[in-house]
Amino acid sequence: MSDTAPQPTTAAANPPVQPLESNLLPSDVVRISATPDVPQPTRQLTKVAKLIDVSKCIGCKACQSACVEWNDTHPEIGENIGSYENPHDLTPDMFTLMRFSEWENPATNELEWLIRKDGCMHCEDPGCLKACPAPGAIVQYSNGIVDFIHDNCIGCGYCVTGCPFDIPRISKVDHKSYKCTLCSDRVAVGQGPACAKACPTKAITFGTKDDMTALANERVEDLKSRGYENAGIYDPKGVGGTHVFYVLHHADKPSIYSNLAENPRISPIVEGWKGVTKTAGMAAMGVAAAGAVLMGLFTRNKVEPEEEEAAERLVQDREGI
Amino acid sequence: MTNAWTDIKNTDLVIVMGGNAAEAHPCGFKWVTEAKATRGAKLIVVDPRYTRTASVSDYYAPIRPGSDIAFLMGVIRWCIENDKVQWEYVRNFTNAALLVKDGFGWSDGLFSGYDEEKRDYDKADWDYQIGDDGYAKLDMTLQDPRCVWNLLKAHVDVYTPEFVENVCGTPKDRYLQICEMIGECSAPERVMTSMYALGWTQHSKGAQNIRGMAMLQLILGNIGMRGGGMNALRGHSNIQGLTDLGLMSNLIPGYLNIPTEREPDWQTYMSTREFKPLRPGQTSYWQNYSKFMVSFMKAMWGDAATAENDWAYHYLPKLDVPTYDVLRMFELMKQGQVNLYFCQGFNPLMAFPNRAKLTEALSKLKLLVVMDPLETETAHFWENHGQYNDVDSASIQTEVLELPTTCFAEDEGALVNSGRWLQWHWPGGSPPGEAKNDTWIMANLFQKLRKLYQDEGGVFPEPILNLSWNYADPLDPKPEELAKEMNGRALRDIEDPANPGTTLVAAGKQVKNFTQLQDDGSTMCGCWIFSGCWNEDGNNMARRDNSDPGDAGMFLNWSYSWPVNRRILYNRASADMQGKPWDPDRKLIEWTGEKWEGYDVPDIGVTSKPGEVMPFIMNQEGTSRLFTRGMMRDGPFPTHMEPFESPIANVLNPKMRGNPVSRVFVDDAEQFATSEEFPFVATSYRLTEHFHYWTKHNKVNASLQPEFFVEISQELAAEKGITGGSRVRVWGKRGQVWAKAVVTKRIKPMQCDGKTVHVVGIPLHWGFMGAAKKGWGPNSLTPFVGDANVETPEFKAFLVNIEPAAEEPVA
Amino acid sequence: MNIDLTRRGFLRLAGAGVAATSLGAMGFGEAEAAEAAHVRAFKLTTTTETRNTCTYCSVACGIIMYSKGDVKAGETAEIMHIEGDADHPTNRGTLCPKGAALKDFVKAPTRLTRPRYRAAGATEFQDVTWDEALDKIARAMKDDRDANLVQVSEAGVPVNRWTTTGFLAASATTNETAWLTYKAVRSLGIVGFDNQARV
Amino acid sequence: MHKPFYSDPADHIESTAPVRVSRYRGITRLNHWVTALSLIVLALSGLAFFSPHLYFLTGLFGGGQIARWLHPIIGVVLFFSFLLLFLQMWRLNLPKPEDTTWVSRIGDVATGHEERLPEMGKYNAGQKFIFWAMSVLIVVLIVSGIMMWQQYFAGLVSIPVRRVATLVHALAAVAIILVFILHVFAAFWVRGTLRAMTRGDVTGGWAWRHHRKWLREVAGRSSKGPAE
Repeated sequence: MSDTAPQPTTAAANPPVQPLESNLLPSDVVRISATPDVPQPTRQLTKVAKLIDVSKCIGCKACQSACVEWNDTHPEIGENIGSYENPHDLTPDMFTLMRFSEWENPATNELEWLIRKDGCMHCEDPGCLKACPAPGAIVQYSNGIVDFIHDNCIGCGYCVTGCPFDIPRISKVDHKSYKCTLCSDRVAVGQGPACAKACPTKAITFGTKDDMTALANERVEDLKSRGYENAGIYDPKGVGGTHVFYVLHHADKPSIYSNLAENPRISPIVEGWKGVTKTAGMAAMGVAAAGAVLMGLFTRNKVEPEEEEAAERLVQDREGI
Repeated sequence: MTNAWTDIKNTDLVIVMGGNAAEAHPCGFKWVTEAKATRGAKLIVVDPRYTRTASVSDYYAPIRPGSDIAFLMGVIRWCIENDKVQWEYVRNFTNAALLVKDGFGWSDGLFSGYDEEKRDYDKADWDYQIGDDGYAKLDMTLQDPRCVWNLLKAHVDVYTPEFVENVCGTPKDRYLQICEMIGECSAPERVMTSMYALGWTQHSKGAQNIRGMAMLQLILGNIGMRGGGMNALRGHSNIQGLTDLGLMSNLIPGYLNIPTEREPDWQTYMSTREFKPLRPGQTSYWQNYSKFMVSFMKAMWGDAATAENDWAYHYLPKLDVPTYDVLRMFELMKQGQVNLYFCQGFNPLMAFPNRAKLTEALSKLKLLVVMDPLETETAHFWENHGQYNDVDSASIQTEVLELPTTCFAEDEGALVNSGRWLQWHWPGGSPPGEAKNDTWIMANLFQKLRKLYQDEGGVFPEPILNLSWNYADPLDPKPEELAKEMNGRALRDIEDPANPGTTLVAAGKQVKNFTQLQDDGSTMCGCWIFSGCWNEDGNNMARRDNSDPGDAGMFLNWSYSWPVNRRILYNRASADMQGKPWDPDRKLIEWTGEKWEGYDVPDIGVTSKPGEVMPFIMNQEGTSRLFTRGMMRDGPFPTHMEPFESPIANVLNPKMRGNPVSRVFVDDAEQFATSEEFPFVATSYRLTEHFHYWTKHNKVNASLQPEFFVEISQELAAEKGITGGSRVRVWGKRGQVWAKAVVTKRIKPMQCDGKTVHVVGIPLHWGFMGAAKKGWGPNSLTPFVGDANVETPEFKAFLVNIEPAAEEPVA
Repeated sequence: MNIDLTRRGFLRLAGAGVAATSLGAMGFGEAEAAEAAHVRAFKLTTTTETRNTCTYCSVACGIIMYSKGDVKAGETAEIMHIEGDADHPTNRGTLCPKGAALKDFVKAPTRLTRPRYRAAGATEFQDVTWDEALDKIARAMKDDRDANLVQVSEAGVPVNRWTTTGFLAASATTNETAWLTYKAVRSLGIVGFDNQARV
Repeated sequence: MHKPFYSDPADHIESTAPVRVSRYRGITRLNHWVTALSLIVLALSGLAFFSPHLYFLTGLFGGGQIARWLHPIIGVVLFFSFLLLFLQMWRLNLPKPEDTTWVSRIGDVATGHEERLPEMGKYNAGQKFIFWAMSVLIVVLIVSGIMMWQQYFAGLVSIPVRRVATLVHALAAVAIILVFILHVFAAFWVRGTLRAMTRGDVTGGWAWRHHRKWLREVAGRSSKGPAE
């Protein structure tokens, strides 16, 4: 066994300009929002992943810039609110965002400036997809990419409630939900995402999930050798692992990285809503409707002629008084 | 840079001090992260602020702006004291052993020969003792008290760790930890690289900051090494090329000099440029000066430059002052002594210090011509933009012409990167509207002017009428034609000295490189150091073979590097006295017994024997200089000097203000602030999201950091009642600005000489033109004074005050 | 380890449109049309590539500009995307936040498109032709030089020194521009000559 | 005169042979039908978002985007429309002692043995249940609905709260649909009821059979009303 990980295929190459056919097909989709029985693909694409090595990140925002350029979004020129974080949150025009936190390590008394690239994690078990009511608005490919199909999006915001990482943002302009696509259009023709291509320090790399995991392990070893005892990988099992994952110097404390979720999972409330509530609710409504129809067919509550007469008597009596 | 960006991957230790590589040069900085990831290299950052470079460092220490020399001399002292010296390197490859004249000395912060009236030194004694043989005397045992090494030891003696802590505000334990880390690199197989930029240059003693680190690198034996060197991270994409091509007051392309009026003729001019070797058997490459100079004069004036007329020496302007640098020009402008001014892709209203003075100066011009792809503040200096540019347009009589130029995407040619690579590029877009290439503009303007002189005559028209202009279309010279001119060609057949009777270069052919240049008028060459860039092999700058033998990071077949495609300067010093690499794993070149060979183009005659010819062939000594003789105006060693505006007095000599030999104009001296009035130290810098004043025209970059802000510590914020995101007013002796406050843990107050020193960080980017929110640059506040040697303004350390301000802009 | 040459092997495969099985299985390579998959159509298809270097700092990252139309073929070309050149030894395809947004610099709304003149005391620019602009400058230069050129020093030495006109040269223009500028400026005797290196 | 206890002051005898009793004014009927229509639209659009099997219902509105846009707006319409109904009806829906007896004899209600039930006012306990259930559920739905109204109130509550709101909204929606089914069923099952909300009156027999106390009060008031 060699002492280093195999060379990862990072897909850092120049984009093609000749017509090249896409390799992400409808038939490669494994999950579709609001679509119960998706025919499973005949081929399994190798799982891909974007690794974000927070320890190599210099917070330069090249990823943000490249993302804007590739996806042709138009973020606003905002204002400074006392931080390097701009815009101040993910927006429908900013699919990825450097989040900055100044943390004084109590163990060493050293200041650490923790800079994390926020954006869609491309969960293996995507909460957005689970919550989405619009058939085909969210799909998951067998390589792990979770993509929003805007033609089918209705802008309800259920994906926002479904996401354990607070990622989707609904546009005020076209009322569709936006997030990182992992540059599915680039991946489809053999390119890595625009952010990974741009990242100057290669804090962002893209390749197969296996290669990225091996690379991540190597980085963790390097960090441990530099005194970061709790360095580790953030690939949360609660959502089945993610296709965007982190190397953290302090993997025991994800929340110090601008509130990275400690134990992300699809909220039990969302599970309950999309699970038992939906099933039981549908059943109850069905039974009630059917019962009402049946009872209506077989029984009735009808006024008898003598009751009409009784009423007449009553009225006349009263009037006669 | 002595080395290349790609070479940084070869290092063991990176020290970023006087710069902020991760933010200013992210893609070059990638090689630091690469060295960290693959070699286990470490990164040290020393900076007044905990920067984004510091965020990925292994060790960080704060330093008070403007106190770098004390820190660096302290490290040298520590290395000497702890025997962290690459002795064989120091003894043989530096001038440590050379003996210095008895008259040289240092006391009270000043070197011998200071004249307070002239604000200058008499440097006669700052030189070697010359023996009867005409060579410099030396003592290879380093015992002689007058040898450079012992003078250096004495010079740095004052810079104890306590002194450093007191002056720099760097906690002693942090400073000593850094000394330890640096000291390890004195081992021949360990190498440190220094990456610096304007954090060191923009001081009144910027050049001495850099010398301090260069000396340390020599003591550690890191110059010429793979993964070592002194790496100046140049700012703009072709700032290196513009400097190489001598677009400065006192330069001729290839670092030749414009004569002064004390050099009335060619003979006098050349007499001080013979550069005879100071040690026996050494190579002194500048002895070829005349070949480069004559070839340049032929490139300029062709047949009008002849041996008989001293190559048209009388055409060249002669200087009466050291330079007509930008500070002097704006001073003259303010005095009403400049009528016309051209800004070619330059925005001086934001780039130079003391904006109020700049506006006043520009208002006194008759005509300002701005050639730029963008609407610059300079071109619009007369336009009222409320508080952001509060001028009375009607009272400004300057006429302005704003000429639209193409930008990189629409033009063709080469740029020289920081690692001296000349890289060719091609146009990919059509110019917007009527925008024109700069070459077209310059050619048309010059031809119109030349025609006026032809038609009307005029004062001394010969240099204009005789200027060589052999382009297929005189109104639109092509990049290829110009590049070939810079490379140089034979004007008549040149005989091969090795094979008399045969022709080395035929008339009209491009010279292979500058080794073929002649001083008899048989060659022309616009810029000798670029020679080789476009020879008979074609356009070498356009080469795109990215193979890298030995994984050395040299890429010899990618583009072209000056000189002669060499990638690491002084690479001979990477091998020992026998010609074996100091570190076999870091081989660069090696002596085979007959010649030098390796991954790079040897920086020495390929057959020059090791042990005979020393590596630093551009110096008369053949060695590098720990002691720089009389070549710098402010001393042969760096000595601690305070900024002109400093919170504390110079502890070496409280009467000294700033650099004692910096040029200061009278009006500017009156505008220097004291710490009584302005208690806080300000420093300026650029953010990684931005490129100077350009990217505010770009909505994407503007959105990434939209609004002008200043950074202060939590302690200062508490003291002044300032909260993050609120508006503050920052003012100094020369102006005021309003900004948002970023309150951060990344700036901490420092203790210096018994005082608490607060730093106010002022990023630059904002102005009153473009897409970004309007704001100010730090130059509204900075002092109008430059470095004593090169006049780079002191942007990195000055005094201000700060207070909370009303949220709404003051009308 | 991540800046390595394996990407070049990859490039051959992807660039040639021939997908090796392992790469094809990552979602790379040949397949059906993109629309059906709902993946956005690859926007660089059928654009023209041009190699350039980034105009900003001196790392001089290699870039590729993608345009509609081909300047080399004499067509009008509009740049629609810029990305790092993965073949470049220094940047390996990466770009910083400035370089990554170069397209918006090229297409900035505040790009200048025509010569403009501001008269003394005026509050705005007015359009002029190139000829008008250059004639005015040439005239002003000649008049100023003829009036103010210092031909000899006090000591009688010929000095050919013109100090009443200054020239600030660029920092991002090509060597070729710089050399032509140098020739013109020096032949006139201008000494107030400087560039961005000073600051 | 004391306030009528079992009837609305507007209720009156329209004719005596045969007897027709006015039960709802035109404005009330309009109010009811606006509310009813809103509830139906809400149910249809809401169900479309509730289950993928019913997503096709968005087609009724011209697609998912329009359905998503329309649903909360109709929700507001429903809320205010129902509020008007509520103001008209709440007093007569207050519980009365006889309601307890009525509920305890729910079996007789289901089998139509109304003769075994006490005389009822304008509303029996079942109708009161529907009224109050609707009232509570509509408040729950409007409150939770606003919390999840993406277009205008995206940042109103935190995402965890929004998740709870979503769940509550779904549960309440199911409940209100069940109540709605009961209401509609009852209206059909009890013959002669519908005309109260269409024509506005009921037959004397219907009133005698189902709401005799109400009939007595209305008849009594009619006789002495203008005469006195």
